[in-house]
Amino acid sequence: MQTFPKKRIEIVVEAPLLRRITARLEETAVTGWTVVPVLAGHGRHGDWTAEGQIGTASQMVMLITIVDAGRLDAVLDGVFALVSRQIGVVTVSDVAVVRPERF
Amino acid sequence: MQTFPKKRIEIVVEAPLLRRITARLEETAVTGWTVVPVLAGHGRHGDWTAEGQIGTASQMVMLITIVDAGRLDAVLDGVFALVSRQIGVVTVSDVAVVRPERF
Amino acid sequence: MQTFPKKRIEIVVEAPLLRRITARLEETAVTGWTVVPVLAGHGRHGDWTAEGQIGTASQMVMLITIVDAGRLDAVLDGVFALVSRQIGVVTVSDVAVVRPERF
Amino acid sequence: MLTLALQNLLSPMVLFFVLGLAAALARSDLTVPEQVAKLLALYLLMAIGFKGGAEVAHHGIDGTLIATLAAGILLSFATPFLAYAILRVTTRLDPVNAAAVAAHYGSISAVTLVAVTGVLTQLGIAWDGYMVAVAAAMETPAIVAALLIARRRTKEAAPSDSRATLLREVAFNGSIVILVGAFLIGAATGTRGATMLKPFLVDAFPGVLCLFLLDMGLVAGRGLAQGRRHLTPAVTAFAVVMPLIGAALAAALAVAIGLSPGSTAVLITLAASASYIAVPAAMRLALPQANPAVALTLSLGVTFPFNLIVGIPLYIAVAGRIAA
Amino acid sequence: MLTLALQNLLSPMVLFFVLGLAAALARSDLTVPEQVAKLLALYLLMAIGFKGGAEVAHHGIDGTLIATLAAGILLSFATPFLAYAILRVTTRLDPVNAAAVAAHYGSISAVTLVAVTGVLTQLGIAWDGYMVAVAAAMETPAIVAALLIARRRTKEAAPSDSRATLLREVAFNGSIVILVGAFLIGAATGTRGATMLKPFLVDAFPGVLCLFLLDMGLVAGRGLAQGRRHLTPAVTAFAVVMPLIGAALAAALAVAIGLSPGSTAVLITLAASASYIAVPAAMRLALPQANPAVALTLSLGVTFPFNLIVGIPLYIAVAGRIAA
Amino acid sequence: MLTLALQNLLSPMVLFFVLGLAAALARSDLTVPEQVAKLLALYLLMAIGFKGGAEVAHHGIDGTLIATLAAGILLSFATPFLAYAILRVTTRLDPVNAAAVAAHYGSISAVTLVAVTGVLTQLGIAWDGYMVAVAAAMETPAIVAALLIARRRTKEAAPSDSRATLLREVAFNGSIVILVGAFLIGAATGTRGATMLKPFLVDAFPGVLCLFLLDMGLVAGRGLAQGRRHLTPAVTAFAVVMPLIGAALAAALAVAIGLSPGSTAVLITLAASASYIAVPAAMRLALPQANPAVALTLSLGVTFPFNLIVGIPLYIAVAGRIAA
Ligand SMILES: Nc1ncnc2c1ncn2[C@@H]1O[C@H](COP(=O)(O)O)[C@@H](O)[C@H]1O
Ligand SMILES: Nc1ncnc2c1ncn2[C@@H]1O[C@H](COP(=O)(O)O)[C@@H](O)[C@H]1O
Ligand SMILES: Nc1ncnc2c1ncn2[C@@H]1O[C@H](COP(=O)(O)O)[C@@H](O)[C@H]1O
Ligand code: NA
Ligand code: NA
Ligand code: NA
Repeated sequence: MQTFPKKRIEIVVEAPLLRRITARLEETAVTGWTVVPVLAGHGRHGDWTAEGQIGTASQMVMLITIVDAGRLDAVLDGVFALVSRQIGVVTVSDVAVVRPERF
Repeated sequence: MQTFPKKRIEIVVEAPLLRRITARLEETAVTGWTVVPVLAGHGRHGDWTAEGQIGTASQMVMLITIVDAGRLDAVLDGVFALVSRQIGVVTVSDVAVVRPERF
Repeated sequence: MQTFPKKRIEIVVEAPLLRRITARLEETAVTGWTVVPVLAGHGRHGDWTAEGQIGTASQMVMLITIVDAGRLDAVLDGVFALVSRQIGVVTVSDVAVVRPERF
Repeated sequence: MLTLALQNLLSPMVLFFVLGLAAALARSDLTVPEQVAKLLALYLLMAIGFKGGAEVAHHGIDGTLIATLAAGILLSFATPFLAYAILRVTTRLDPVNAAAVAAHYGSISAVTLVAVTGVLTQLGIAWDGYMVAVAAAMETPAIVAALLIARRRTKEAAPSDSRATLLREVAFNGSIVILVGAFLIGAATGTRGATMLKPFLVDAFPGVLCLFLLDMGLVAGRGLAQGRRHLTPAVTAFAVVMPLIGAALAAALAVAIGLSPGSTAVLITLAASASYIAVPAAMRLALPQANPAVALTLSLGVTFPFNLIVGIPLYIAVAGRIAA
Repeated sequence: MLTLALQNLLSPMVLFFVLGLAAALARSDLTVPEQVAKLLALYLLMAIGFKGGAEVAHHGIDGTLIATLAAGILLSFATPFLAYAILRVTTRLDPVNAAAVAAHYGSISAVTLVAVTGVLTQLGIAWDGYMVAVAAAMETPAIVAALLIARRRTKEAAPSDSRATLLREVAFNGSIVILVGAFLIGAATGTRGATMLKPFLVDAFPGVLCLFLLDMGLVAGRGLAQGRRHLTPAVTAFAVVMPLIGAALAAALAVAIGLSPGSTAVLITLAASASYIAVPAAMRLALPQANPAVALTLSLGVTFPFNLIVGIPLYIAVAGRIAA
Repeated sequence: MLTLALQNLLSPMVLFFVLGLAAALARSDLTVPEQVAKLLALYLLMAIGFKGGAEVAHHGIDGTLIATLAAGILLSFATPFLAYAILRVTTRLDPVNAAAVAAHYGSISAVTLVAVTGVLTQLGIAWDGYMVAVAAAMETPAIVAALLIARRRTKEAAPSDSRATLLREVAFNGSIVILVGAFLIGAATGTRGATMLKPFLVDAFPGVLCLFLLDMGLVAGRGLAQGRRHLTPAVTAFAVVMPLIGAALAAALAVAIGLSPGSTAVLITLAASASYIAVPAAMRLALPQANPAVALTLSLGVTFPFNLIVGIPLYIAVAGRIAA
């Protein structure tokens, strides 16, 4: 099956920021994303866990978006304008897709 | 530590279809997979969120399976026969594993 | 936007083992990780699902950690010392990050 | 009847639904977590099934049961053909989407069933416990009808698996299993069981229903915000008129059978309701080309609020007049 | 008063909190799942809002409502300036972190509100239903104050979006919407609604509160274990003294208004409480440079246990003496 | 006794379990969400612990407590050796798997404890509140025994961490902490606390138990479907005979101590039950080479249904005859 190269951006970010990130992605004409829950984590700010939390302040989510390489920089710029001062991690990796016109 | 190249297939698909996909994977002799919950998403069909949903129709899940490169095409063919008309996204990426005989 | 190569380790492991794995990661000076819930899976030990489970024994979680390539072997050694006799899967892939000093 | 309507409007149940709707439209971050929503639905179906069964254990079953079951199955199977015809004539929905929507309106909404029994209990109007079994029987025939329609009207290739598998899945879907299972348990354990479970299943029911309707309001509100673009005037009119047509058909059958006022109200409400648990999932498998947002926006965004706020008091009032 | 303190200490609510605290510090794997915790919070806010509204429907609103609302808003807006000044003088917190902490202490903790009403109900002391509305009104002004402080004292660039969006989000945050919404529904449905929902919302309340406080104990305990390093003596002292200052200000205002003993106790407790749902989330957006662990460790790890164990019985005793 | 068995068979609790079992075997998609299942378990343990404590506060503790605790610990520690011997002689399980299974049968099942108290309450048979503490004390000794067996019989390298860490984790595992914690709180708050929490913890108990047993049925059914291949005749026989052996030993000890009929029934049930929360998790760490599906299929798929449907009425009937 023929596949085509795209970029997969994985963003782990504080839950209260999610709406702003997706709004920014939409502005950057990203065609889609998927949000995955996160149970717990560890980083420079220490350990945290979602267990028992009633608010969203100390919770994180993981957003995954597949984008065309040509749009990668624009997307990263948009995302970093938001997350640079927040708690979170952004990684980019190579993936292949079957229906390239979708991204 | 010596590692060996494999393929990682990530499928975001509607929850009602999951059983059929795993059945198909089993037919294709895939050795294993992992299903991760999805909270929300955005795509050509608009936004959706799992929050407050009592049914599974408007819910999605993410399935991850590590397969040998030699079996990639067979697996993708089997999966696409199912998901091509459904809502969802399939990506493939390179990974390395330590115990290659398992996949 | 300039990016720098790192390694992404993805570990699917039994929930009761999680504390020991994160303790080991901390010993190996890993700077952070993220734990994602897992709904269900299939492998050599058969099918399992988190649904309806009241204990953690038959539950799995997915841990993702971004590390510097230079530390990959040390981390894998530490992790495999723990998981080799447990149920689970470990994969490694290449990713790019924007703030390399964090990992 | 005006009093009934007003009293319904000012019932905590309707108001919590409206609160949810308003919160969603105001883009509040209020949410009912997914697993909690599933717990609430599970509880309500268990409670209503059990209550129906216990009622049957108490009063027995009379001859009307078979007739009512037949009427329910007929309504469920026939309505989609009518709905399909109306949709094709009055709206621009293509055959596949029209068939999918028709399946939703032929089948029933367990949540609307829960709501009508909540109102009946509040008003002190009795209904026959076996109506729970009738509700379960009405879930599937509409799907069969829609598949027949889709096969005739569309040249689409067969879906990913056999009809048989699909219908088996629908027949054993979680909401039917808990509803029918709890009904049978209620019937088997009778008064002894009912006494034991009363504080949990009966006393707490109205409160849990309020919380659940808050959630339904939130989901409906978000669905409306998302699915607005599907709500053309013709399609929206369908979502209000179709329940009334279903209600009229059910009313006629109920009178013919000679159902009690309470059971008449339940049968009318079932016929007027549109599915959004079992059928949407089945349609994703049977007619994947149909856009799920169309049917869901209509069913949960328009028909459910209409039934909850206007329909149920209307159906109860009508049932009170026409029933034996 | 000693008896009251002892009775409070031996109440199941406090003991379940202590159990959670102890379990977390003993590194037990006891947890309340996230969605369950959110259900418990949703239930408690719904129950207290509804109860307040039903009480208002029963007793009506007198002139003190406006005065109390004004007092609450004033307390919420003024306290952060005071808190900021104290923090800057007595601790080493930088301006941004001090402003963030100040916002937490100006605003209120809905959970502490739930706890104080639980104790009042147990003691049979009545409070005015409209205090629920006062609580809602006290949530946001502190955030405005903190933003003013941060703008003046720090040269930080503007946060990622406009103040208006942020304040709108805070005003419509889930916990306020359910509290105020349930209040309005309680007020609209009055005795009829209250009777219907009593088994769920009233009778089960103390039990759910125990389960919830177990969770709060677990979360507070884990937060303390994690956030220990932020608890310098000066900062810890602030987390105990600031509630008492807020309490004193509220007590003075309550006497001036002429509130009943129960309502006085509620107003004092609100002023003495520190937010950890609405404000923490708002601060992540408005002042992202602030370390969230500092404010949360203080608010949930020190001030909440202090209020629950020592503060609430003290505030009730004081209110009993000073109130009309 | 036949009446008792029949009455048990027709109890809502058993029927909801059977419903879950049947739904799982029919491959229905009915599920209880994971976090909801954890809430139900948390609630039931909290309720039973609290009830036991409140009962102790009411009736005090007599000399039999110490003797019963000793008997429980003895049963828990001794049974694994017996179970291991039987497994090695009658089945083909290797030493490690046999040791792991033996640990499950020595320890107790908190869920079975909940079920037996549910039945006792329904029958109006009193049991001593301190049996809750006995249950907690019986959880861990079996794990120690299994580790001793495994060390002697297998040449496996040491597990990934020290025995001490592991035993500490088991002793502080969530289900023990909530059970013992709620017991202590019940004992400390006595009648006052019990009155306050009655609607939530006592009145709702049977209903929540039904929902929980539905879930247990679903999980057991899915486990059976998955784990069928482990159920050789010899291994299956063990899962039915071993509870009876444990029951017989416990019956003898209960008579020797002079326990009341209710407490005798509880002790017998505990001895006859097999763990599936604490021990499975501990075995994954202590004996990772053991296949977890073997012990879980036996414990939840065979022994639990056996105890629930046949065992508990039998144990209660026997206790009624032999106890003082
Ligand atoms: N190296 C890493 N690998 C994976 N996730 C990370 C890593 N570092 C941080 N995270 C995630 O990002 C969150 C915040 O990180 P930090 O700002 O470093 O505290 C952590 O709690 C983790 O969930
Ligand atoms: N570019 C993308 N990156 C990540 N996930 C996507 C992307 N496009 C679609 N998805 C996911 O797939 C779902 C269905 O996509 P669609 O069929 O385009 O509406 C979305 O709701 C997302 O969860
Ligand atoms: N090839 C695979 N791809 C993705 N996940 C896997 C794979 N094999 C195993 N797993 C995961 O690891 C768990 C245990 O695997 P196993 O030890 O093979 O039974 C499974 O239940 C899956 O969640
Ligand atoms: Na219908
Ligand atoms: Na305050
Ligand atoms: Na045992």
